[in-house]
Amino acid sequence: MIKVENLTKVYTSGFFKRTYHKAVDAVSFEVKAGRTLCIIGESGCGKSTVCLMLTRLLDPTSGRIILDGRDVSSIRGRELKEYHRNVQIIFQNPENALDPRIRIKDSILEAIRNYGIVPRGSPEEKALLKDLMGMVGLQHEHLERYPWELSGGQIQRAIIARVIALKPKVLVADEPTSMLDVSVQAQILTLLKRLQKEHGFAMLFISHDLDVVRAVGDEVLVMNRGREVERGGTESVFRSPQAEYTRNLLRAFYYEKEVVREESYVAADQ
Amino acid sequence: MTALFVSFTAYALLYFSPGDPAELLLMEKTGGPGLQLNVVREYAEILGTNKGLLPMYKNWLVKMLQLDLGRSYRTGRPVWVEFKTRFVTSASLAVMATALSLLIGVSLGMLSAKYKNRLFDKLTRIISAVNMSVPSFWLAIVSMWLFAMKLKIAPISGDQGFKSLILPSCVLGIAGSAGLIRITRICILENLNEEYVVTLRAKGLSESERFRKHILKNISLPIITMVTSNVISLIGGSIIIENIFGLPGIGNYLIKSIQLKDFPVILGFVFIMSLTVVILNLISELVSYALDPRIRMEVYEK
Amino acid sequence: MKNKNDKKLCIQGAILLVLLLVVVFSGVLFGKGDVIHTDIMSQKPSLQHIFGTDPLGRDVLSRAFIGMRLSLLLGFIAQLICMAIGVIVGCASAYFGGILDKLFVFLQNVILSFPSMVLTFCVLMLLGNGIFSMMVALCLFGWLSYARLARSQVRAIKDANFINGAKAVGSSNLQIIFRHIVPNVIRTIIPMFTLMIGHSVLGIAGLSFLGFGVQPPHAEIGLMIRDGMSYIRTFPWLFIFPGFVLAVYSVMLNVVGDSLQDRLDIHDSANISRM
Amino acid sequence: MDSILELKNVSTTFNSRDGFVKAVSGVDLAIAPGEIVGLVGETGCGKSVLGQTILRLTPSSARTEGSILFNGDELTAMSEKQLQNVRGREIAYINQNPSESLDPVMKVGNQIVESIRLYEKISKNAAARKAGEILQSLSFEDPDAIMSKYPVELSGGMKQRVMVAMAMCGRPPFMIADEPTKGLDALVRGQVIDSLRRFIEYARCAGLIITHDLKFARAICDRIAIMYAGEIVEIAPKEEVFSKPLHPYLEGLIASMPQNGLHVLEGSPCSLIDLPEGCRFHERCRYCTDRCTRSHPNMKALAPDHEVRCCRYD
Repeated sequence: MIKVENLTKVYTSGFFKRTYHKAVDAVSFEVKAGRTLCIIGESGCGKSTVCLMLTRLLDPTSGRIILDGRDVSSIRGRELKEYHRNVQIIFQNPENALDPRIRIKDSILEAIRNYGIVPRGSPEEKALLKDLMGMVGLQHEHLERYPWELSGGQIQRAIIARVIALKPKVLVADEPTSMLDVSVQAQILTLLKRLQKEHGFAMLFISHDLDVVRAVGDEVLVMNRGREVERGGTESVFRSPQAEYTRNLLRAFYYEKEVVREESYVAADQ
Repeated sequence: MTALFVSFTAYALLYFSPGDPAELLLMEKTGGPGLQLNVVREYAEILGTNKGLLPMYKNWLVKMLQLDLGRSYRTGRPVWVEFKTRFVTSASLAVMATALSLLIGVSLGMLSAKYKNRLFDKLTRIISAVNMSVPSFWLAIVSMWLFAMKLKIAPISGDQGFKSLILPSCVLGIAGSAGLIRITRICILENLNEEYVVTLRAKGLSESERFRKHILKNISLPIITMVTSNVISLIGGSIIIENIFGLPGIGNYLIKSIQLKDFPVILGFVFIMSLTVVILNLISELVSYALDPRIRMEVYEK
Repeated sequence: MKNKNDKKLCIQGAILLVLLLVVVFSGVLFGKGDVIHTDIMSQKPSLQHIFGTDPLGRDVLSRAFIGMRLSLLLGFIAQLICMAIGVIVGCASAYFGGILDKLFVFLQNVILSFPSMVLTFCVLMLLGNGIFSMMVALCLFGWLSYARLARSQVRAIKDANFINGAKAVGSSNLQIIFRHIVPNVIRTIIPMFTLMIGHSVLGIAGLSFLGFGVQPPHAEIGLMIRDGMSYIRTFPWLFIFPGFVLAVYSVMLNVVGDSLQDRLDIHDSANISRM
Repeated sequence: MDSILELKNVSTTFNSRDGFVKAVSGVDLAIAPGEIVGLVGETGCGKSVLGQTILRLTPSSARTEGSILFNGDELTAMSEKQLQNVRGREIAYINQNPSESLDPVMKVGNQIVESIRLYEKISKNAAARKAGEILQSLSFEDPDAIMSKYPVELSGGMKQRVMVAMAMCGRPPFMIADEPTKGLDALVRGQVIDSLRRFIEYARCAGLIITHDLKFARAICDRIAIMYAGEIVEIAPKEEVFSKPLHPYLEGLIASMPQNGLHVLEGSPCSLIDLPEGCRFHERCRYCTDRCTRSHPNMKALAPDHEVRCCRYD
């Protein structure tokens, strides 16, 4: 369904002395409808950049993105708008994921109206909103609230509602539960899996929580410093990791051994 | 670069403004209208004001690069000399006013933050709100009337050296302190809510140690920025005050020159002033660069 | 806590409103005061003429309010223009970035490195004295503060996820600017607008005081103070009271602007309560 | 007297914009010397407030009741000045959110040196040397380089480890760490845990570790206390928490962990402003009976070291 070939993003910085920073370096993968690919890696390994490029919120430096056999890595305007409908994203931080000045209802309607899914202000629109709310487990009254009146989990639900309204073919979830508590995380992840079964979208799931990855992913892509380290079926990667880096990551995550490895001094930006 | 642009803009503005400097100057010299056209022309020839904008500007620029700001049309003395003689008055006014505003602003701001929401704090906030809204020229006249006329403890006119600077610098200093009180208070209160203060408390530092060793340094940055912008607004902003108190400062002289289109003086003064502004900004940026590692990081990342 | 602040803001707003109404209707209320009466020249403040009369026998109180009306009107218009220009330039500069932003930063540096008073005088020289040129001079600087605020605000929210989210659900740049960015920015701009009106009223008075702005025979506070200065030894009320009126208005505008700012701040931080 | 820290019926309340928050209510907890207790709960359950309450680091609007005995001394009765001598020297506190918990305009080294010189009267140079040693022991590769950096120049994990180093300076017999692994990813979290372990080893201290991560608590603690809506609902040795969870909330929490199959625990925690009558968990509890909605259960010891607050075990 969606395929990525040699996706690369290079940031240039510095005015006099140009420095190049390869945030993502020739990453390739493919996700089929109804399947989930998880990308794991430390913060700053480029996984969020992949998300932004895949949703075309950031232009790739080179490489191709192919949706249903069509290269979409440089489309513009109307085509891009159509692409956005097909490829949706859920962000990590629920706190600023919705415009704080706009009611939940209007945030969801923004998406629906942009694509004219149902006539504006029609009874169908109301019914659709009601359906969506039911689908993600929110009350009807939540529609009239502002984002800051909801908890993190509820905001993520509202965002999922907005995303599902567009019936996307691909859903990119950039650490959707890393800011949430365990019990809320379970609620959201179960919801996502259920919706995936119902709608059959392909999902690209980013996380640094390996347990989560194990629970939701069909396939895993391990990234380090912008490069692909290892790729394979979830169970096989977890059972018998091939790359040294993956082994380290697994050990550290399950507190098996003291991990002593110096990070770079400067906090890598996400 | 910026200074160059500024001087050119000023030059162009002046050039296109109505009124011919030669005519205006002659009018002032002879004391009335009714000049003959050829006299004006001749005078313009002497001054060099009959050429186009660009040649005139080029002339001025070439001289300026040789550090020659030219001579005043009006008095015939070098602009630099005119500037120097008035500089001391204006500079000491600015320095005294800034020192005073810093003293009042920071100390009241600190006390106000310390006694947050108590009577002292409320009073200070009211005073600073009023202070910020009162026109400084009005304050100047009222204080002149009160202290010079009624109480007779200050000289009226501005030719008595240091003594005549006291009242104007007090007025400017008080006017400048309003913003400082506010920013000091807000910054302290904001910093007290920061997480790092919790760490300092958890370490076992006492309140005064926390304040002396940490908070003071954290609030100094916005205060320095504010003081810089205060000083910048004093350059030229003290014109009205100099005018009211009749001080022989730069501003007063500049107004006179603008009215008479004394090109070299205006240009020279504006040039020096904007140079000062640029330098002050630079200093302030360097200081914040030195004080705040966060700004350093930003610069590196750019 | 929130209610208490709201109440305070309401009271302050009400006072300001009354003051503004007085000014709006000052023509009706005080029109008869701005007339020359040769029989009551330079009278001390009394019950009939609370602020006294000037050497032409005009009532100082009436003239002060009429002058205030002019100042406020001019200040309001000037700031409206500034705000429109500033918000558009600031938003565009920050949202699109690139050369546009660099150009803006350069322009800002140029304007800021002029001593503002001096540039104002230059403009006034170019256009001649009078109300129009004064407005131009005020706008020349005024828009910059709005633009800077708008720019910093937009830069702060531009990278917020909800902007990316809006893009992801197919909103165009224009839609994003008008639906998400402007409403978010305007909330910080409005308090500034109130504060800046107060600021420009002072500026107008200052310029008129120097003889560059409003010209006689218009009644204007700065002018009145200037005229009053000639009688500093004899009739102090001529400059004390007009300045007082000006200060009252300016204080109220500042106070309301401040409270507005505080209130909006509270709203911003009222998100998920931290434990 | 065999516990180093003993909380008896501790309650903390404060005023917020929305009303009166009962952040901590009636907490009893005793920690033995050398014992590490984990305090686990979800966002907004009052666990951080409890940590701050012990050292009176709560915001000034907070009111605390009950008794906090440290080595037999009553902390709640101490003056601010006396408490200053306890903070850092006797009880170290590692604040949550390391990226904002260090003075942004002071070099990291100077902040550590400042701590050392608070607890020991030694020269600046000696303190700097000691700071270097401490950093070295936390396996920082180049302590001198780290010490000359400002907090912004360090990554989140490094800042957290610097916080640990600072807390180590006083070699305190007790430490409180508030969410030391929040927001860190796997490799970095491993390093922080490693640092904490060395700290505990070095100071031979007891500790209270506040976290939302059961797995992390299991890795480092001896006992785990589960907190829900301001009170402790279950406390047990760490293995028993996983093998024999008693309280329905803990049961649900464990079942909802991804490795246990993401079984959903419906609902969200009740607000601390208006607490429900009866058991605070009854609205989400699948064993809820009539009695649960009426009477508030007390802690009951089902084994000497396993206590639970649920009426199913009466």
